[in-house]
Amino acid sequence: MRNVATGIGLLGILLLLVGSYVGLFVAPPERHMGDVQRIMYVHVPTAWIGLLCSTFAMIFAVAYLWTGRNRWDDRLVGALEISVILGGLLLVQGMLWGRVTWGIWWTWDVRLTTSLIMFLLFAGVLALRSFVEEPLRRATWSSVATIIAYVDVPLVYFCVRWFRSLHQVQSSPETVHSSMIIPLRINAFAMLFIAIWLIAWRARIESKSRGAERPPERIEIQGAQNG
Amino acid sequence: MSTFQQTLFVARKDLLLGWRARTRTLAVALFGMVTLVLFSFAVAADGEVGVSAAAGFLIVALLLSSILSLEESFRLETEDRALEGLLLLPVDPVAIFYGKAIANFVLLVLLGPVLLPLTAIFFSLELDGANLLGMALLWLLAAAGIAAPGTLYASMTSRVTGRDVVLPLLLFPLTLPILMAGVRSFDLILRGDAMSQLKGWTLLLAAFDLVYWVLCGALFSRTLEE
Amino acid sequence: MAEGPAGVIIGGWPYVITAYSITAVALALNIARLAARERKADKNKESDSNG
Amino acid sequence: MTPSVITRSLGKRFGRKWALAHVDLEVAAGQGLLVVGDNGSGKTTLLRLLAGLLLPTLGEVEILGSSPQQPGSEARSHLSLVGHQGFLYEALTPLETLALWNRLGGRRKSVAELENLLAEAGLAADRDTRVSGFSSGMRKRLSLTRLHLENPRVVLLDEPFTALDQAGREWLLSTLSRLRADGAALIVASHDPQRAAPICDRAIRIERGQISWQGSLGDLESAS
Repeated sequence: MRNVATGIGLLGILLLLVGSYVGLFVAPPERHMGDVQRIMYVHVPTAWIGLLCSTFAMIFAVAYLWTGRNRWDDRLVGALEISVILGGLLLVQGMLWGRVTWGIWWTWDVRLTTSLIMFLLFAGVLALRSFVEEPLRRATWSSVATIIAYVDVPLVYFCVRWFRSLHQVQSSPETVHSSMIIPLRINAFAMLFIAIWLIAWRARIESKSRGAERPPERIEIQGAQNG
Repeated sequence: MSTFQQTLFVARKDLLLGWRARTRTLAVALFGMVTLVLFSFAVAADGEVGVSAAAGFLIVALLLSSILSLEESFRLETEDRALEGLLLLPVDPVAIFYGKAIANFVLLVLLGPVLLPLTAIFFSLELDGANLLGMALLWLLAAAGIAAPGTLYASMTSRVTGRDVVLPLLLFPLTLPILMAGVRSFDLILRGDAMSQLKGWTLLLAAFDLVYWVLCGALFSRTLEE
Repeated sequence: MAEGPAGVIIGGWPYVITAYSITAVALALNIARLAARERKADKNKESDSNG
Repeated sequence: MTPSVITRSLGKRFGRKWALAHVDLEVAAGQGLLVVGDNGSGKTTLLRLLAGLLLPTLGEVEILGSSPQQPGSEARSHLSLVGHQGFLYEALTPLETLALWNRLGGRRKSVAELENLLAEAGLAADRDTRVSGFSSGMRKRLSLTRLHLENPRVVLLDEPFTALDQAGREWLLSTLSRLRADGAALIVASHDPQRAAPICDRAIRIERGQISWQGSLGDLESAS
């Protein structure tokens, strides 16, 4: 199991290198945005897989509350951490892209704002987790908080879209040309594999640090038996 | 005693406690007022700018005050582990959640009569019967949207060290839809609803409330497990 | 950012490289962090079985 | 007859530490069990598990044939726990506190009956004073009135004699012997075996989360 996960991870890293190489040096520059558009080959997969990981987190949270099995909590931490990391990366990449194409680091457009809120929501769950020592509490609380955060995301999305609709509609990137699809797909799979590997790894660490599954040896009871 | 009666009884208990500690409850309202004053100086909001900023200030003041109010509600429960005492009784935990959420909702609504007129004065809003009614309705919806997740999260954070940081950290991003819907609809009420969007925002707030009152009530009893 | 004749953005390579590097560094740091945590967990586990 | 309280290989882990392990207990109706042990040995954890405030990591608890974790179970409505904390709201008066427990617990005692309970506890004069003004002894008395209110069939007590004066201890002992005579099972964790002696028949000692000794109260003296 462990070797399978590591294998997937190594495959993911390899694919990421290949995909990024193709994206950076092989794919043609885009018509309007030129070379800057190459950020997309890492940006879009980050967004997809980040969203996927938070969906995993939601599923694991429900599974934990349903079954009460620790292994779901282990996976939940993994998924939460990866979705926060990818969420943070998404924001940084997006800001770099925005700086070049729009000339500004930040704009309160729907996707940016929703990504930011999502990042804050899941980072909040991790913060809550870090404050709770007791494992049973920590597991149920982070499951509950994950479910609520996840349910909040579509609401935030609709609100922001509506809220901002009066002001401006940000132009979305041009429809994607077929020669750009290949590096995009490679990197998406790469990110997916890396995410699965990291979730599995983090889950394994969490289950190790949980402590002995079995109680200490039974000691002999002194004195008279039930009288 | 049915779950419904238990709910009302818990809510009554919390409101009684709020009344007994009314100086503290008043202090929360005062805190809300202070934030309003701070905002008006932080953003030099006069005239037309003031009108458009007022709605935002009002909702943010509500959000900031809600943290104090929610923390207090659970400080009373954890001081001598009174909440545990209730859980030992044959009470449905759902009743405890909804009872406390209702009481917190009422306490937040009560901030309205303090903060709303003050905002009107500070930012020279034109209030009349019709738009007051609309604002009152929206205030109820906004307070409800904060009370349900706020009660759930405050019950968790009241039992950890570092609660002062965690509660706003969890609650503020979550209540962003309330902020946006509240701000936009207040603004529409005050400055005219040319494209009749008000109904949409109100429905969105109501949907948010519905989702959170159901979801948080369903999840609350699980957070009590230790 | 400079624009070419047809409105095409010229350059921007530093931004592209930064975006890729930050992604790579973040993933690498996370991998290093997990490795360190695993070592620590293994050590704790040993002390559990000895104690 | 099935015992009122049964635990089967009960274990509870907090973090990396097993606070309790391999606890097999049976306490029959009308029996009193004294639990002794050093601080941190697991006495309070045991009582909280029995009351259903904690979920067992391993094993199970059965109180009057059902699990105390289930809300609304038979176990919940027939057990009382008096712990280190009094479960009191500072801003309520004793009478309001009793009314709250009475109503939420689904019991239908009249106000007059509640006032009687307060008088028995020696709190009649303070019935309208808020709990925040109470001494620790008065708080203890108030939380002990729960036993009268609930007439439990399983009584769990964690250091019940602390903070009480001579009269208070006698009042508590008479309450407990009455409950025991009515068929309640008593489990008392105490550092003070002499004080609990009149209401207990058996004793166990807990060491680092496990039962290390069990026997009669008389033997406890010689064993330690």
